[in-house]
Amino acid sequence: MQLQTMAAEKLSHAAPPADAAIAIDDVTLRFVTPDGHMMTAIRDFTMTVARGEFACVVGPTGCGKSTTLNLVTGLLRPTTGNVRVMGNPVTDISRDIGFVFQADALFPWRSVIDNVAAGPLFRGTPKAQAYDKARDWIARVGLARFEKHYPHQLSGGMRKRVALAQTFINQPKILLMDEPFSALDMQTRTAMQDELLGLWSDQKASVVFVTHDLEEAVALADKVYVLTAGPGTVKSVYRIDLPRPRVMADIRYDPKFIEIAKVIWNDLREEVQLGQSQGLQASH
Amino acid sequence: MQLQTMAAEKLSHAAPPADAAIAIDDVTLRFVTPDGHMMTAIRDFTMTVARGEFACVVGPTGCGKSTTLNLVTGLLRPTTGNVRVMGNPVTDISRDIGFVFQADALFPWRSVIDNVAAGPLFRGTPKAQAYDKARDWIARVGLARFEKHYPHQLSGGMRKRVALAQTFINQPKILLMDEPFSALDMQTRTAMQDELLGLWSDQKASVVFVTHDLEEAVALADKVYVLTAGPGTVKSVYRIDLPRPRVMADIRYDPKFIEIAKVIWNDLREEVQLGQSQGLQASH
Amino acid sequence: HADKITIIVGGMEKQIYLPAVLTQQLGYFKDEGLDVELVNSRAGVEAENELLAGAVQGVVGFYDHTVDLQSKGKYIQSIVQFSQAPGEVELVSAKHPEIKSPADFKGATLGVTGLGSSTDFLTQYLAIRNGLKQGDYTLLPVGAGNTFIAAVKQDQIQAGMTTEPTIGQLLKTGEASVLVDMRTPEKTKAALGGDYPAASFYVQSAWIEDHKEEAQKLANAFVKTMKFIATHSAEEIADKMPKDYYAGNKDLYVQGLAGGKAQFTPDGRMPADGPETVLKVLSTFSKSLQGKQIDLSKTYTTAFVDAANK
Amino acid sequence: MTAISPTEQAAARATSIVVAEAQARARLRKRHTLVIGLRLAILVALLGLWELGADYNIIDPFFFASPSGIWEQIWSWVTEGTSQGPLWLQIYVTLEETFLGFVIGALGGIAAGIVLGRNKLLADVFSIYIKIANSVPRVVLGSVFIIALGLGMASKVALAVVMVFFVVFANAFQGVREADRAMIANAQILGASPFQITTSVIIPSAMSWILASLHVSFGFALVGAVVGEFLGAKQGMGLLISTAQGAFNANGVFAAMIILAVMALVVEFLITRFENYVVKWRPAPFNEQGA
Amino acid sequence: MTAISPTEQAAARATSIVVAEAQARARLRKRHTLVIGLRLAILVALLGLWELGADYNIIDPFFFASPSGIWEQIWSWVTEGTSQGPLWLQIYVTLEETFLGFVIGALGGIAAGIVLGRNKLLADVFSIYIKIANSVPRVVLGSVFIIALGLGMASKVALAVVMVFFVVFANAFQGVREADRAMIANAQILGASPFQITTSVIIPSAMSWILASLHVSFGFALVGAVVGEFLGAKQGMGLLISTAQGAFNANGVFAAMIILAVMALVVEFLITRFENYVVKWRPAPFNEQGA
Ligand SMILES: Nc1ncnc2c1ncn2[C@@H]1O[C@H](COP(=O)(O)OP(=O)(O)OP(=O)(O)O)[C@@H](O)[C@H]1O
Ligand SMILES: Nc1ncnc2c1ncn2[C@@H]1O[C@H](COP(=O)(O)OP(=O)(O)OP(=O)(O)O)[C@@H](O)[C@H]1O
Ligand SMILES: [Mg+2]
Ligand SMILES: [Mg+2]
Repeated sequence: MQLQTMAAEKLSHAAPPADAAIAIDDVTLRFVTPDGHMMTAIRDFTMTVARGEFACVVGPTGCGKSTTLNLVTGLLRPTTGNVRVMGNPVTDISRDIGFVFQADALFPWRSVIDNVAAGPLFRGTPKAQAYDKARDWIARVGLARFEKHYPHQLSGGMRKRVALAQTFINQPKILLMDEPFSALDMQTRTAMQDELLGLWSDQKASVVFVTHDLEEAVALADKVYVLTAGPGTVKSVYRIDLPRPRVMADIRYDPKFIEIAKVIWNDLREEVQLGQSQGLQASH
Repeated sequence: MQLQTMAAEKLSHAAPPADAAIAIDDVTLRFVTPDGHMMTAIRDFTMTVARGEFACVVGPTGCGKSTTLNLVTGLLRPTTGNVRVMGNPVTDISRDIGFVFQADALFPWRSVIDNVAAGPLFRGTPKAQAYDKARDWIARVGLARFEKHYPHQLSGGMRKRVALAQTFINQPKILLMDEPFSALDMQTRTAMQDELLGLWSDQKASVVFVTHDLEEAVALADKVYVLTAGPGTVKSVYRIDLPRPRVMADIRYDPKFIEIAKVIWNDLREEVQLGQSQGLQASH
Repeated sequence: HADKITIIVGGMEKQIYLPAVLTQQLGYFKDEGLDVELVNSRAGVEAENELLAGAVQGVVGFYDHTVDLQSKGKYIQSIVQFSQAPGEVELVSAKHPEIKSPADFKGATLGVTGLGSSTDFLTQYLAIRNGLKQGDYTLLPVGAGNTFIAAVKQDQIQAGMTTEPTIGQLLKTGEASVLVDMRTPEKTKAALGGDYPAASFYVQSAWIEDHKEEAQKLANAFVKTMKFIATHSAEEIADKMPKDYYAGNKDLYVQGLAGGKAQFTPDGRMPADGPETVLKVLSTFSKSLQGKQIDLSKTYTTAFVDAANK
Repeated sequence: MTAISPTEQAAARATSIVVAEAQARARLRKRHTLVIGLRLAILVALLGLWELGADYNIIDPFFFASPSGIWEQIWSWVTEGTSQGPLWLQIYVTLEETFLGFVIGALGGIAAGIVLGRNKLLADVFSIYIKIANSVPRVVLGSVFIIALGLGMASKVALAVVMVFFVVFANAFQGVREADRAMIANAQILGASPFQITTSVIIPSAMSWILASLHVSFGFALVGAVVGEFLGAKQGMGLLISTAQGAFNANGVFAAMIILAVMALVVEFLITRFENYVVKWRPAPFNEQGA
Repeated sequence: MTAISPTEQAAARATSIVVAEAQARARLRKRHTLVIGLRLAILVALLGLWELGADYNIIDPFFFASPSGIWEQIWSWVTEGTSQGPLWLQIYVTLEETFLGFVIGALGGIAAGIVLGRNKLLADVFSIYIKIANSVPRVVLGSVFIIALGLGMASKVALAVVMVFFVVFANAFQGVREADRAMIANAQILGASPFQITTSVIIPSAMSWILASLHVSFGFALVGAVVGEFLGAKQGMGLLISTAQGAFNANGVFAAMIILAVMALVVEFLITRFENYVVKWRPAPFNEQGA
């Protein structure tokens, strides 16, 4: 395979520039395990997302993708190394960030519309305006009929869409998404991807998008990070040079797309297999 | 397209035979909505899974797939119509069933091994034996290193794998799975699919498998149910005649497979689009 | 070996019930071969209920309960009479020098320990004897001790009836002065028109029937104590009492005891006209006594004391 | 069997749904009747046994009263008033004290629970003092309050407050600590200030904790007020009980307690109403769910 | 800048992690010291103010005692014993009553909470009677218990039981009702019998509810036992308080209360130990998490 002819260009690691939207610099994070030992979740992790850049993160399950996002939001603190957002060290949970959690984090006591309107209301938008905006976003994610439902009255995919609307409505400058579309059917997923790309280009937002779907990653991203198994660190970074705007429904048939996906896939597969054999090894 | 030349054969609706493993007969289920009205989740729903059959269910998000599984387990009761499992009407929650919930339902106060051993212990297996079995299944889902971790110390994909082990260990005769693999990366997913097929053919189990991944559905199933949007009902049923045993890593490149997937995909797409426009319509 | 005898004392640390603990301290129960256990219960009702329920054998409490209970068809008898005066004092707050006698109670709020208690009846009796009507004054139940003192300080009561050591405490600080003293037989006669037997040892009438021997032994012990009190100074008596009962201020305790020692009968015998006075006081105010015939001779017996004194 | 046209079929289906739903409603109504019936049956059985026991002197009515005697007592209080004035006045006085104590204690408990629950350092430092305060016997506190606050309403209210405070505090505190961390994080990221997090995440998620404590603590407030009246009062149910006790009037004691119980039930009903309103978002357990 | 070889780099990294972790541990230790320091500071400040207030007669030591007086009293009890016998005997008696009452009340409350929480019909029928029972003033109950059970230990234990029962019941009941329905369903499907569901899903998920109520209710049990001793006893801390009150010995009253508080704290410490053991699976809140 000739990397140079390809749109995917493998980048080398380097200390992140000061003006990056997100800069994770040589971070290690360790958790205390139940038996009192320390377990390294990610190690020597360096990652930079420039302003307005769309980065995707792929890697075997349990490699530290969610942990990385939690570091950026300030929900977790690195053991060593440091994390900067918009040039400032992360000390507290930032309001400039939008975060779609991997698990459900809707407010169960609020109806769909109250959940979606929460962000604007928290930020001081007048009530009427906040609800108008919320209604608009609920319609965009296709849940207009379910405005008054409570989360437990929705299906899994519907709840995820409420979470998306809840985040998108704030039009964050930095958008972190942890497997946001995995509970959606293909068609809805495509619609959401288009919505996301629209938002991203309108807002000049910086996005970190975690997914298991490599094709999705390649279709959306400017840059794909492939993480290693075990204690996660960056294995390789690919720059995706497919032209924009991209139309989700068509891009998958683009031969360039297929080629890129194949290259990254081979890279990733090694890791995943490694991760599995690690899991199996320790079983003895 | 010539349906007759294809391995996918569209079946006509008919009252389910008495000896089916699962027989849902003309069921309608309605929920009370927040404003006090009734909302039909599924209507006139008829579905039969023969003993030892592997059925997949696909359909747009919110169409009633999870609801259908809940009917089979006895967690929900039909408003009209009736549901039979192994020929007996469903009156209580059955122990013959294995159910992988869509959302997380692990016991947070139990470590991974205690979670997995729960089923055998509940069923009276001696402790040592139950734990041996549990250790075996934990290794099979690749989590041997995490035996002593609590669920909150695992990543999303790892939790899902614990849930799979928890269900598989009981070797249920009837296996219901609600999007079990959507949080897993491709490689892990393939491994789990193989594990599932092995279990299914060993146990002569009857499986109902809900997924958004049509290819997954076709690759695994004997029979694919396509549901309609809105109040869900069965739109069409396809019999998948691909030869067994199927190897997950290869089957996707089988031209017959691709053809079948395409046919069902067209059928499904209509529904999904309908579902979306329904959602949008009501927004005005 | 004697059976255990349990006696409830309506406040072991109270000077008016001092003979009970003193007997124990002096070892007179043991001398009689009795195994006596004293139980403290400051709420009077509990004691009577227990006695009636048969859980305890005797109670050290106010004699008037025997009269009151008879009106309800329950028979209990005083077998040793500790005091011939109530030991109560009507105190008047220093803030109200205009109250010079119970006749000035008009419009005042008077403190009593509880409604329906002896202090209630005595206070009302004092007022009526001094020409007032019910309704001319208000009664306020304030308990005894700290809460009584606080009520005086906060001017919630202008006068009130209480016992030692509350009396001594208020006199010491000068926040109240004595209006009517009922700690000695003479002063009680003057105030109430007769002896007023108060602290006594009583038992169920039915119990006496089958426990004559024990009753006699108990009477012997108590009478010995009454004699001890009569023949010793307040200081000597105080020395015999547990330290906690005067907690750091022994002088005040001794002073109070010196002032109130005269209330105790020298021989445990019921004063001759005492029961009538009690009945008179009670029947004036107690609803349950109205229209009931009380046989006073069934409320006490001097048989045991007489034998003990031989 | 005759052929049925699709429209007829649809109509038949619609009808069968309506029928099924009507049946479900009827089942609900029947269950309600059953519950009320069972409650009454138990009540009648208890009272009957009590009365019989009293009649045959197995339960000594001198100590434990008897239903008929209690009823006569209540009736006489209602028609003739009590020795301290009309019955409703006693109820009113006690209810006022209880209510004030309940509200102050509950609000204080909730506030303290939230503040300490949200701030680990404060919790570590102060919770030990709250534990100490909770071990102080209320009867002793009662006399301290009378000394400090006088014999008026204040001391009874204070006693009711200390009965309520600790229960509500303990639950509010734990409820706050239990609030889902992902939900708090989500609110924070959505832009909520600490105050907004408190009002829109912490309080709703601690709500069922707080409500559980309110259920039990209204009874406690009542107990506090009554004990306060026991220690010294001019009016109130506590005084009524204390007077009846002093007069060996068991019927009076039990009658007053029954009146207290009715007061508690009325308030309990109101709290349940409030609860149903507040937690209407809550999913029904699977086994109780049905169209 | 000089070039560093990869091994050196790795070694440097490992060192920096060790350093970071040591720092984290040091921070934890520092915080612990801070908490203890603040607690002590508050205690000293309170006692100092109290003593000063008593010295200058702003706080009347006649009513409210003074720290030095209290200390003398405790010392004299320790060295010379109380009027009722040695101090440790009083403590032992009260502690025994409290403990029995606490254990019985808590177990009863938990059992009743679980049974009613698991069975809607029973709950609908019986919870109204529990509410009624909870509104009965404990002081009155005290007299009833004394009549029914005598003046021995039983009546104090019974009083402690009724103080504890309702709080624990209310929480256990609600805790059971709050158990996640998906988790119950999962257990059921995995093959758990109703009893197994109760022991392995319901109880663990209601555990933090139950523990919260245990924290507050040990203090209540203590209060119940002391009130019982107030009403009639020959031994125990309640009698000590009652005697001290009767003798205007404010120091004695407060000294006894402080002894009670210490007893409560010791048990509280044990409960907290148990709690930490039981809920060790619980995730730390995000903001308190740190390697
Ligand atoms: N609180 C914790 N305590 C201990 N270990 C933890 C904790 N949280 C996460 N981990 C560990 O950190 C590692 C990375 O977890 P993370 O959730 O970041 O994975 P992930 O890449 O998001 O996986 P997935 O694709 O399955 O969501 C896992 O091995 C997990 O077990
Ligand atoms: N408790 C409830 N009350 C009211 N409506 C409900 C309730 N539970 C589910 N529904 C509705 O029933 C419909 C079907 O839900 P279901 O969860 O079965 O969808 P699904 O096919 O599993 O979707 P997904 O793919 O997103 O998981 C949805 O419209 C949902 O809003
Ligand atoms: Mg993750
Ligand atoms: Mg679903």
